[in-house]
Amino acid sequence: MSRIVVEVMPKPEILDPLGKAINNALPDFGFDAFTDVRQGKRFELTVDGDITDAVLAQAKEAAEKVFANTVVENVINVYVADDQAGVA
Amino acid sequence: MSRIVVEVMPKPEILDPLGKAINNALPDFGFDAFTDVRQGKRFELTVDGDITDAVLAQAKEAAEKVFANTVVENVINVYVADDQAGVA
Amino acid sequence: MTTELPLVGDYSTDSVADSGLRVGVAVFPGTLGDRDITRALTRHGIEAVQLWHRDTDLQDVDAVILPGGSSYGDYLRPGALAANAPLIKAIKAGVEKGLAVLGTGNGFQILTEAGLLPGAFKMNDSARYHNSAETLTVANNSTAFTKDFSKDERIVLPLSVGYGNYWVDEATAAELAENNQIVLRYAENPHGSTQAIAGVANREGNVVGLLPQAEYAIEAGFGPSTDGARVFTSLLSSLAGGK
Amino acid sequence: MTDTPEFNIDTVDNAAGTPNESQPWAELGLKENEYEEIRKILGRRPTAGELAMYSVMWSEHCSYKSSKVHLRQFGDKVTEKMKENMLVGIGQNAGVTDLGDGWAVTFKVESHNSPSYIEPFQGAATGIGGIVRDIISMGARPIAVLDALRLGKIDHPDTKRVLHGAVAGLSHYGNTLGVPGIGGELVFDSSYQGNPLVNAMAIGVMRHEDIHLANASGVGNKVLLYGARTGADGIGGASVLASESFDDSKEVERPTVQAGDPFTEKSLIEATLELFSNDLVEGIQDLGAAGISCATSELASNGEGGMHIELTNVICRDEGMTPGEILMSESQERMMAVIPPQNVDKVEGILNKWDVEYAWLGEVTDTGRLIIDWDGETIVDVDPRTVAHDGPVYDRPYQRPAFQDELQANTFRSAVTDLPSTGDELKAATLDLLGSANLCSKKWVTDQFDSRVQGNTTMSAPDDAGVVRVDENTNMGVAGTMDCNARYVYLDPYHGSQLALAESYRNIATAGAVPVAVSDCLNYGSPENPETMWQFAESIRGLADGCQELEVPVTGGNVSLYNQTNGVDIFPTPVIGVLGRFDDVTRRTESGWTADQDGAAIYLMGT
Ligand SMILES: Nc1ncnc2c1ncn2[C@@H]1O[C@H](COP(=O)(O)OP(=O)(O)O)[C@@H](O)[C@H]1O
Repeated sequence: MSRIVVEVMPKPEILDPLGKAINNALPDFGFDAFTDVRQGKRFELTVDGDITDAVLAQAKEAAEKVFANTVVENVINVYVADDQAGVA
Repeated sequence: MSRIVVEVMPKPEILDPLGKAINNALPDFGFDAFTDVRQGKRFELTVDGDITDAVLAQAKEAAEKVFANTVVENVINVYVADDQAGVA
Repeated sequence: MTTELPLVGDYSTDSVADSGLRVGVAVFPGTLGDRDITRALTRHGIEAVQLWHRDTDLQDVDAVILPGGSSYGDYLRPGALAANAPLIKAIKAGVEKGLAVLGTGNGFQILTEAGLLPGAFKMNDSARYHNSAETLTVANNSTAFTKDFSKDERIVLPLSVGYGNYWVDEATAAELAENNQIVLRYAENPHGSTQAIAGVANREGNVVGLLPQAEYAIEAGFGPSTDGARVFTSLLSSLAGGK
Repeated sequence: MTDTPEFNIDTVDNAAGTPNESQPWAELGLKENEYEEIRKILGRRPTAGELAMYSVMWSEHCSYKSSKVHLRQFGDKVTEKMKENMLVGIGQNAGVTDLGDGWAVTFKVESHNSPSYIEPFQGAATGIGGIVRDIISMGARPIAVLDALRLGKIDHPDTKRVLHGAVAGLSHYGNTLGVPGIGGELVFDSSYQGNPLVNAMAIGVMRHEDIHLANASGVGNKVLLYGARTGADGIGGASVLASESFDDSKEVERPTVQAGDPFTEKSLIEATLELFSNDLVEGIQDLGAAGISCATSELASNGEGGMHIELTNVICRDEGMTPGEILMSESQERMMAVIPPQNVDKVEGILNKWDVEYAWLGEVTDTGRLIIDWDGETIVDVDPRTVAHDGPVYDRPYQRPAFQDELQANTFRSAVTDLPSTGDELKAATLDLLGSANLCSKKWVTDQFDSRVQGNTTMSAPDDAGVVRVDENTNMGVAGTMDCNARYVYLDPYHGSQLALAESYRNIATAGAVPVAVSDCLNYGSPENPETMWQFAESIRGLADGCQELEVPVTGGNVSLYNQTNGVDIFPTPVIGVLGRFDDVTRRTESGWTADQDGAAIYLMGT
């Protein structure tokens, strides 16, 4: 069993209400080091067996077609997880 | 300007309805390579200036206290973004 | 395969003349508004034909409506997981041939995710779900669903949405305006939509998405106005004309 | 299903042969006398699976062991007139009331207090999910929800977390499900700081012939488990969550909470209603607290008394779950039904259509025993009544609190000397009141609920009652409210509870409906404290007397005890839901005056 990670972020020019809300709340919790927060998505896809080039290609295509809406989001990364991340 | 990335995933033992629904819909889109999907969050925190140990420590603390709801989610990674990811 | 869903009332059409028209009502898992669209159609003498998401046969309907609600629970993004259902593929083929299609609420979101309408929906600026009644202006009264409104008329429709922030880039927005594709605009832009857009049409004008839901404003006492009824009378007159 | 995991299975034979093995009954929340009682019932020590079942089913939350003796009054103080419209009374998942023309309505209030403190979003969300499943298991389509919230002081740092989380959770679940939110309550008081209350009420309607009960009858009928997979979430929650209080001195305990999946629940509703409308179901039960333990034992003991299931047939979300864990799991969005064998194919067709997963677990028998096998070996062999209905009953001592006299003497007049008297002072006082947390507009909360979905809502927030139409041909419909002023109850539990009832009743009446039934959610501190028990007993006495006086029956409800922090109880809070009936909902009366009523006379009625 292996895992592929897909990372999606809102496009830089798009206002991100969730990130903004968190950013506004941070000082309440005593955190003042950050000037901006943006919230994106992280997907872990499980694959039975090994990850072939064909499977990775499918993940990349799915990332653009399903996991992200490329009108407002960018796929910033699709990669095979090392065990560590996979287990987490 | 630098960036810190915080990655959060639903705890393995907690139901992830989002991942489940995505997984069930993938075949409609012609993707059949994946046996499971889990959806988590990815945050990018912007820091004015360089990332010191103190700032990174703050990010780690904020990850546990604000970015993740540790009742149902795990912080799986907090790291300084290389330029590449930062820009995306 | 056709679905049968029990209705709360029997919407007897005794008092309404049967138009002979048949309109498809798309049902995805998680769709909430199928019964409400059915009620609105029936009250206007239009037969509602349930179209199940796995069907590929549009059953010769005269138009299709994608109701509101939370297809697939709005998981991933509203409309995203419904956008490639077999039924959507059939609807796309129908649209090519000029079929009139309306998406209301979540139905509009499905149409954008399916690429049948431009743009995308983001979370409300408030980052919260919001239930309200909105004053709108009718920007385009030439579609099959807005014919009975006057241009620039101010109307009131209900809006219940968490991802109600319609977004298109500036270039596309200009193009939409130029091609008369903007159908409805908010008087006060509640969730931050580009150019206060509440409804758009495709370039050909046969696919329309309206985020406020006309089906909850068709009967006095059960909604903030009865302005929504005219979406259905519009459909009636435009389709009957073609019959 | 993966291969059956290997465990050291504690079979019935093994239990009989190893009588002295020590068992974690205390950790599971059982008292020594209760454990002894279980051994007596079985004539041997319980197996691990049996111990799991008894411990969750005999918890306060599931067994009502401290409240039963008092709740009886709701049945005892019922007149013939009150029974007139009652189709199903207390004892089933929810009571059912006749609405005429072949229509019936069911409604009930439930609490989800502790989970909502630990994880406000999921706790509140799953509260809606649970109460809605109670309603559908009666055969009804849910047509409205209401919620009553009690939170700590508005300016306390933790209140924000609980408030926003709970409201977002309620809104997310209810809106995704497509059940209109038509009302509720929101009260801030430091009494609830470490123990907020999240009570939810659901209303459903059905035709008389669609009423379903939680009975496993018909020997040979199949036992079906359908909906979400069974996961290792909320295990032990039923007993642990409801019987242990939180203590600031140690880090808050965080037992695994359950995540709600409203999308799955929506498919579950549609599939279940389709099963009902095709007349395929013999008996049905939702899975809530105590999961499969509760569903199997309740279904079996309500029916002919026997059931035989194979537990490895349960579809699990997590690998390696032990039989005890599967029996105790509180995974949401699951239902259990009893299906005649000839209907199996049709049932599978409907569940497949809605993409709802299912498993056939076993069948109804006439042995009078609930037998659960694990891979063919018997791990549970009990009389289901001893699990579900004949649990311990405590008539706990109660006594009027020592502080009650002083409390009652401490009146407003004795405390405040400089009452406002001039016009300006009165104006300032009025504005202060209108701007206070408990009286100001709740619009920012109610705006997060979709009040119009289903198209039949004709009144909701900010009006006194929510009103929805039931029959579109006649405009017959129902009204619902939830109310309680816990300060009055604290001052005088008997009369204070009657005031809560009266307030809810009045809200229905002023909306223009005829009150027809009551459902209550009784939130109190520890029943082991005699002074708390007195508050509880007095409240019920007051409510039962009040209902008799008003001639409306209590058709259901819920008891939530052990609501306390560091040994300090919350205010006694009996939240009262009242349901009203309209001949014609278009005659409902909104609260408040509008500009077009300029010149109308204003009357103040009552004493
Ligand atoms: N406060 C109460 N007033 C009246 N009936 C109650 C009250 N609390 C519980 N009941 C009734 O007792 C029965 C069992 O309660 P129920 O909530 O169904 O148990 P469970 O927690 O297993 O769902 C139900 O019929 C319920 O309506």
